[in-house]
Amino acid sequence: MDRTQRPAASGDVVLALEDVDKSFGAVAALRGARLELRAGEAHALVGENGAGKSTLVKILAGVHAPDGGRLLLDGAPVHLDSPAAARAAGIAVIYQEPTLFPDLSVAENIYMGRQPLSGGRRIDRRALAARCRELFDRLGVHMDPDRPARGLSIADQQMVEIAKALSFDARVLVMDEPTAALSGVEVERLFAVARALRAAGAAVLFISHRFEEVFGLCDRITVMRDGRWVSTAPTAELTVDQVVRAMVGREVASLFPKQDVEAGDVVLEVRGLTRRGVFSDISFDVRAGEIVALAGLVGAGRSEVVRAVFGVDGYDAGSVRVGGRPLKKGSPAAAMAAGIALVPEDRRQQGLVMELSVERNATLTRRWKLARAGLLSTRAERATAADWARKLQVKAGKLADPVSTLSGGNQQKVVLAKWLSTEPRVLIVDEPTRGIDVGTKSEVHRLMSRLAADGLAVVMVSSELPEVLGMADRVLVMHEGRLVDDIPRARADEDSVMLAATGQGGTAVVR
Amino acid sequence: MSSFLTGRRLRGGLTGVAVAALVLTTAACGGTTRGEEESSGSGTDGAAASADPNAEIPSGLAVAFLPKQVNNPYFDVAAAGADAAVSEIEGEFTQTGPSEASASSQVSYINTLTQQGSDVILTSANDPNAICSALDQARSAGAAVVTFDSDTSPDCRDLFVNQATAEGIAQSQVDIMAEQIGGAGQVAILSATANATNQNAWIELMEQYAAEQYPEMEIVATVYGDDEDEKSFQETQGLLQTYPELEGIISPTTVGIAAAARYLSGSEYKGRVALTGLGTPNQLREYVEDGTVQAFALWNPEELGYLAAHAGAALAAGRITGQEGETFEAGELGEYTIGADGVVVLGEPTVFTADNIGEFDF
Amino acid sequence: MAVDTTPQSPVAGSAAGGGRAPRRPLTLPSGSVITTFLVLFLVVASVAVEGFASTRNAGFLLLDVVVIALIALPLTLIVVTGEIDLSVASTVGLSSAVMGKLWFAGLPLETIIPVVLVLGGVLGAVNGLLVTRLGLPSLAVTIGTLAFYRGLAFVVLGDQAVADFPRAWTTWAISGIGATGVPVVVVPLLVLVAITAVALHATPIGRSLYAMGNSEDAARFSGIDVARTKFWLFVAAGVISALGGVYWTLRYGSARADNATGLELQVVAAILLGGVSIFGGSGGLLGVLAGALLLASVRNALQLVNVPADVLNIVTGALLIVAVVAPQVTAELRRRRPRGRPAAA
Amino acid sequence: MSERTGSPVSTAAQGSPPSAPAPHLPDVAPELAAPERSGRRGSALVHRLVVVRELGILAALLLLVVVTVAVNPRFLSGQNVRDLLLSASILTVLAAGQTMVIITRNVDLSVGSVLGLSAYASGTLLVTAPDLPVVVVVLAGMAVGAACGLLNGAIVAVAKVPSLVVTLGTLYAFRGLDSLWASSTGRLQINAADLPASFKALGGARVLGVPVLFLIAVAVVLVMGYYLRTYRSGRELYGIGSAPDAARLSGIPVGRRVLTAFVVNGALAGLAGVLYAARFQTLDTTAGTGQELFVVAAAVVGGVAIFGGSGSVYGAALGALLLTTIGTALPQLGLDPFWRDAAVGALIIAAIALDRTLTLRLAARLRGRNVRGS
Repeated sequence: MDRTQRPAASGDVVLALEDVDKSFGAVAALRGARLELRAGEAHALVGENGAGKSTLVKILAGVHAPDGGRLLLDGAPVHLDSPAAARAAGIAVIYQEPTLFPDLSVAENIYMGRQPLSGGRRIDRRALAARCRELFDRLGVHMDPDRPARGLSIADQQMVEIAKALSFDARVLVMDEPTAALSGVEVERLFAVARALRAAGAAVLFISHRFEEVFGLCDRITVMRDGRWVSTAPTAELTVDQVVRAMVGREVASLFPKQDVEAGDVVLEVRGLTRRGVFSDISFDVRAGEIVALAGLVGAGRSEVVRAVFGVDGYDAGSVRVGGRPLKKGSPAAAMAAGIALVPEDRRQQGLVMELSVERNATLTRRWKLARAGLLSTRAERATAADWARKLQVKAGKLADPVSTLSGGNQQKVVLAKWLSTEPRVLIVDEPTRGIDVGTKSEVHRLMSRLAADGLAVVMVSSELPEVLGMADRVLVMHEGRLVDDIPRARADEDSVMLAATGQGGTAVVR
Repeated sequence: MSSFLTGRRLRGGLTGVAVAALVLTTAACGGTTRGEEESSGSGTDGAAASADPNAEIPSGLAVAFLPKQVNNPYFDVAAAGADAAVSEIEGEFTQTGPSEASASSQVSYINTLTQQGSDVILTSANDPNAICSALDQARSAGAAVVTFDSDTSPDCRDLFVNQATAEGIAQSQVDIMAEQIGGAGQVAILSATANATNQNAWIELMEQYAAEQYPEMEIVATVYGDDEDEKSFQETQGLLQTYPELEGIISPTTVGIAAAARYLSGSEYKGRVALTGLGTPNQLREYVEDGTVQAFALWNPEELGYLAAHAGAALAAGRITGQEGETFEAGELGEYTIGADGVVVLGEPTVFTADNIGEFDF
Repeated sequence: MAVDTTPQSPVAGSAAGGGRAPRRPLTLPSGSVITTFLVLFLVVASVAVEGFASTRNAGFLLLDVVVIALIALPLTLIVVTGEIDLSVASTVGLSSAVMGKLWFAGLPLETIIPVVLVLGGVLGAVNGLLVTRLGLPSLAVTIGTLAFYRGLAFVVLGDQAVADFPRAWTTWAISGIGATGVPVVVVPLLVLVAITAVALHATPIGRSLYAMGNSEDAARFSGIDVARTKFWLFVAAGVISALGGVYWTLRYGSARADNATGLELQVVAAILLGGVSIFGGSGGLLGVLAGALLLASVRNALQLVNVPADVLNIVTGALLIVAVVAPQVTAELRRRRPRGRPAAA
Repeated sequence: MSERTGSPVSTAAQGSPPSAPAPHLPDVAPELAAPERSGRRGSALVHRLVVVRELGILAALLLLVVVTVAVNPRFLSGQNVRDLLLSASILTVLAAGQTMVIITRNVDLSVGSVLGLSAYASGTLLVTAPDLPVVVVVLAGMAVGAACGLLNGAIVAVAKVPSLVVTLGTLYAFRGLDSLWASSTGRLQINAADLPASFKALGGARVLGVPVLFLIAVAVVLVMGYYLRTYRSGRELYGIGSAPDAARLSGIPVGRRVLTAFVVNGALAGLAGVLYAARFQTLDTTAGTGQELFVVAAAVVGGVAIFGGSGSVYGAALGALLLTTIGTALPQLGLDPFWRDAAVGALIIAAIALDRTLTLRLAARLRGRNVRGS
C-alpha cells in the first residue's frame, strides 16, 4: 500500500452510513441502519443471522443501492451504484465465500480489470506476475501467480481474496466472515494483515460470529438486530454477554449443555478408511449415546471423511460398519437404510434445496416412506413437516414457502428435521452451527445433547474449539488427512487439541 | 439448437431446389416399396365419374398453389404461370406453403387448404407418400389435386403435370455432353441426393442411352452434392482430383450445376472440362457468358405452373376426370392429352446457349 | 397471504440476512399463465378465424401436436433435472430409418416395433452414459448426438424413402374417434401424459427430480442417486422418441432419414413456453402441454388466415423469447415495487 | 444449462498454513510454515495442457491429411488446398465470433440466420448500387450483423434470459425476416450475373496464391486472439464466463461486456455473410441455414469450453479447419458422404470427452501436489 496517499488522519470518519433502508420486495432488510468507520480503526459488525449485516456489506460494496438514507465518504454524500464505483471510492470487500475465477490465473484474479498496462493499453504480463509476487511476499504466501485458481484450497482462495483486497490500497477494508473457513494459524495471519492495514490508517470493518476474534481484533463494535442499528461502543467497554444480549435482545442460556451419558454399544465402526490424496487410514468407533468430535484445521480432511462414511464420496480402501454390518460404499441411499444421517457442512449447497418449500425439504429424505402405493400426497408431506417444525420450533411463515426465505438458524433446523425424521442410529453433523445465530446455536446444542442421551451415536465435525470442547465426549483430531489423536473429554482442552491439529501433538496411537 | 440440421436436410429433401425434382412418370412412383402394390386399383372415387368436356368452368374457383417450399425462385416462376392461368379463368389464386421443404409441414398446409375449402390444389410433393393421406382428405372434401414437378403416388392425386419425360431429359443431357466432348471420354455425374428417385431414374437412363449411342463415352462416377452448394462444390473438386482425365460433368440439378460452374470458372479446369445439366438461366448466365458452360437444359417452369393450373380448373369444372385419353385446353399452350396414370407431359426441355439465354429471365 | 413485515418475522429477517433478493423462479408459476393464455387464444381464434373451430380442424391440429407432446413428456422430466436432450428428433429420424430398413428387409411390424424401441433405449443410454459417467454437459453431448444419430439415419437409409406400410396401420395412425375428429392416438398419448404427470407431481421420484434440478449437491446429500436417475431419464427419452419415430413413420406412411428434422426445437419451445425453467428445478407438465397446444394453435390459426410462413417463423421465435423474457420482467418489476406494500407470499 | 456452479473453486483441496512471513507481518511460528506447494509447475502444467489440446487438433488434422493423401495424392495439390482454405474461411470467421460469446458462458445460435440476412442485404445493396466500393459493402454487411447481435445481446444482457433460448428464437425470427424481405421485394434469388464484377473478384482473389477470403479469416482470428489475451476487456470476458457472480462482484460491467461480445459476434457473422456472397455469388433466403451446428462444433472441437471461461480463438479456428477438411476428405477417401454428419457428431463428443479428461487430470495434478497425507 502506498501509505503516504491517505488523506484521512487517524480517527477521522472515513465512511458513514446514515439511516439506510433497503427492502427486497416486501421484505425489509435494513431499516435505518447506521455505521461509522474511522481511519485507523478495526470495527466489528455483529448481529444474528438476518440482522442485515450482509445486506449492509453489499451496499458498501456497491452491489445493492440503498432505498433511503445516505452514504458519506469523507463527509461528502456518495452514490455507490456499482462494485466498480465502490472500488473507485477505496472500498475493498472480502466476501464470506471466495469469489474467484477458476479458469484464470491467480495473478489475473487479483488484478482483474486493473492489470498493469504497457503501450497501447496492452496487458503487461511480466509486470502483472511481478506485482503479484511482490504482494505475496508481503503476505508471506507462496503461490505461483500463473497457476489457475481452480484447485486452490478454500484457505488459499481466501488468501487470494485478501491479496486482492490489499492490492487496492483500500481505505476501507470490509471482511464479511472471512474466518469461517480458516483455521487458527490462518486467522492469525489474516489479523496480522488487518492490523498492519489499520496501523497504516485504513478502516477495517470486520464481521464475525466468533467473539474471541471480535474482541481480539476490534476497537469498536456495532451491533445490529432485525435490520436496525442497536449500538456502537468501544470494545474495551463491552463484555461478551453484553454484546450477545444486544444482538439477541434477550438473555441466552449457557452455550454448551452436553450432559454426560453412559456410552452404549459401538454403532459405527470405521476401519482403515483411505481416499488417496485426501485422507488415509482413518479408523474410529462411535458408541450409542456418545458425541465424538472430529477436530482439525480446515483442509485436514474431516468433512471428506464423513462424506466418505455417508457414501457421497467413494473411498479407495477400508471399511465402514454400522451395528456390525458392513456398509456398501459410495451409496448415500445404503447409508440411510443402515441408519446414518449426515447434516452437511454447506447448508445452502448441500443441506437444502433452497428453491423448494420447507415441507418438501423436510420430507425429501422420507419421500418413499410417506408414499402410499408409490404416490405421494402433499398432505402427508405437510403433516410430517408440520410435526417436525413443531418439535424443533422452526419459525417459518408458511411451510409451502421456499426454504430460502428462512433465517440461517431455521434453515439448519429444517436440515435437522429432514435427517432426524429418518430415525437414524448415527447422526453425523458437519459444522452444525456455522453461520447461525447465538440463540439457535444453543438450541442446536441442546438438541444434540438430548439426541445423544436418547441413544444416538453422534459424530460432530466442528472448527469451533469451544463447541468441540463443550459438546464432545471424545475429540478425534485430524492433521493432513490422518487421524493423529483421540482425546477423551477429561483431557481435552484448547492446547491439546490445537497441538494435535497442527501436527505438534505427541503421536498418540489411535485405537 | 435445434434446428441445427433442419435447413440442411430440408434442402436435401428439396431435391432440385429448382428443378429437378422431376419425376418419374410411370416407372417408379416414388418411394421404395417392398412387395406387391397393395394399393393398386384402389383408385379414386371421382375417377370413375364421367367427364363432360363442355362443362363451364365456374368463376371464382379457389386455386391454391403449394410448392415444396416458399421463397424458392423456381417455384415462384411456376406460381406466376399458375397465377396467369387462374386469372384467365377468373378464379382466386393463393400461394401458400412451408418455409422448409419437409413433407410433414406440407401436410399441415394441405390440411389448412382442406379446411379452407380450396377447389383446386396444385402441389409439388416433398415426399411421394407422406402427403398422400392429407391429399386424400382434401379430395374427399371436394378439392381437385394436381401435382406438378414432383409427383405423389398416382392414387392420391387426380393428375400429374410432368415437366418432361425422364427419357427426354436423359437423352438431351447426354446429347449435349456428347456434342461438346466429341462423343468420347470420361464423364462424371454430379447428382442431388443419393437416392432422389427422379435423379436416379435419369442417371440410369443416361447410362443406358450413352452406352447405346456413344460407346466411347464412359460414365466413371456419380457423386452427390445433396443439393447443397458447398457440398456440390466440394464434390466437384473431389471429382477432378480423383479423375485427372475427366472430360465432362453432367449435373441434372440446379444447385449442382451452379456450384460446379462456379468451381470450374475459378479453376484451371475452366474450358477444359465440359459442364452441362439442368439449370436456370439466371444462375448460369454468368458462366455461359464466360465460357465455362456452353449449353444446358431446362423446361420453362412458368409454363409448368400455367399448365398445372389449367389442368386443375378443367378437373374442378368436370371437363376431365383424369382418365387416360381425355383432352383439355390449356389456354395459350393449346390442347393436352392425359397419358397413362394420369400424367400430362409439358414437352421437351429447352436447351439454353449463349445465343438464346438472353431471352429468359427465371 | 401477506408476509408479515414486523421485525419478528423470520421471513423478513432471513432474506435480508442472505443479503440478496429472494430469488423468484425464472418462469411462470406452474404453467397456469400459459394455460389461461391458451384458453383465451382458443376462444378468440374460434370466433375470429373462419374454419378454426371445427372437428376436422381440431383433428388436424391434434395430429400435429401428438409427436411434439409425446416427446415433450420425457424431455420435460430431463429439463426439470437441469439437463437437456437435443438429440430426440434425430432419434426419431434414426428410428424411422431403421424401421424402414427392417420393413424393406421383410420383417413384420410386430417384430420391428419392439426392436426400434430397444434401439431408442440404447441411443438414450449412450447420451445418459456420456452425461452421468463422464460428467459431460448434456447440452454439448446431445448436440453431438444430434448430428451423430441423424448421420447414422442417413447411413442406414440414405435418401431413400420406404413407404408401403400396411394400410391398416397407417390408417389407424390418422383416424379419428368416431365423428369427433379427435385422433385415436390421443387416447394412448393421454395415458402416457397421465402416467408422466403423476410420476412428476405425485411420486417420490418426481420430488427427487425437482430436488436435483435445483441443487444436485443437496439431492445427493439427501440420498438421491442423481446419476442413475438421470441415466434412466435419458433412456426413457430415447425409447419415447423411438416410439415417436414409429408413429411418425406410420402417420406419414413414409420412413425417411430426414423425418422430424428440427423437431427438437419445437419440443424445447413448447417446454419453455410451458413455464419450465431451462435451468431446471421448476415447471410442470400441464404448462408444457398447454405450450405445445398453443404453439400449434397459433400456427394453425395463422395458416388459416393465410399468413405467410416467414411471418409464422417470426411469430414462433418471438413467442419463445417473450415466454422467457416476460417472467423475468415481471419478477424484476415485482422486485422494484416500493417497499412496505405487502406482496403475495 | 445443466451445470450450476456453486463455489467456483473446488473445495476438496486441503490447506496448510502459508509460510515465510514477510518482515512487517507478525511472525508465525516457524515450524508451522509449510514449504511451497503450488509451485511454478502449476502454470507449466496448464500451459502444457492447453498446448496439448491445440496440438491434438493439429495432430488429428495432420493424420486426416496424411491418410487422405495416401489414398489420393492429388489431395494436396495447390488447387485443392486453396479450395479447402476458401471453404474454411467463412466457418473460421463465424467460429472466431462464436468463441467470444461462448467464453462468456453464452451461445449464439442465430449466426446462420444472421449470415443469411447479411448476405442477402449486401447482395441487395450491390444490385441496387453496383458501383459501391467493396469496403462499403463489407461495412454494411457487418452493420446488419451487428444490429442483429445488438438485439440478441440486449435481450440477454438486459432481460437476463438464457442466450440459448433467446438466440433459438432469433434464429427463427432473423430467418423469417430474411425471407419476408426477399418475398416482399420479389427478389428471391440474387445470381452471379446480378453482382458487379469488382465484388465477385473478391471471392476468387488471391495474394501470393493464398485466397484473400482466407487471409481475411486469418486476420480476424489473429486480431481476436490477440485482443482476448492482451486487453483488459478481453480478460474480463473470460472472467465473466468463468464465474459470472464473481465477475459482477469484481466490478466487471458484465452486461456491457456480454452485449459487446454479441455485437462483435453479430458483426463477424455479418462479415461472414458478405464473404459468403462474394464466394458463392448465388444468394437466396436459405444462405447459411444450419451453420450454427458447425460453428458451435468448430469451437467445441477446438477446445472452447461450452460453459465458458476457457478456450482460444486459435483452437476454434483449428476446429473449423478440421471440420472443413473432414467434409472435403470423406468423398476423396471414397467414404459414403452420409458418414459426414455422423463423423461431425462423433468428433464433437470425442472433443468434449477429451477436454473433460484433461481438465480432471489437471485438477487432480494441481490438487495432488498439495496433499502430503497419503
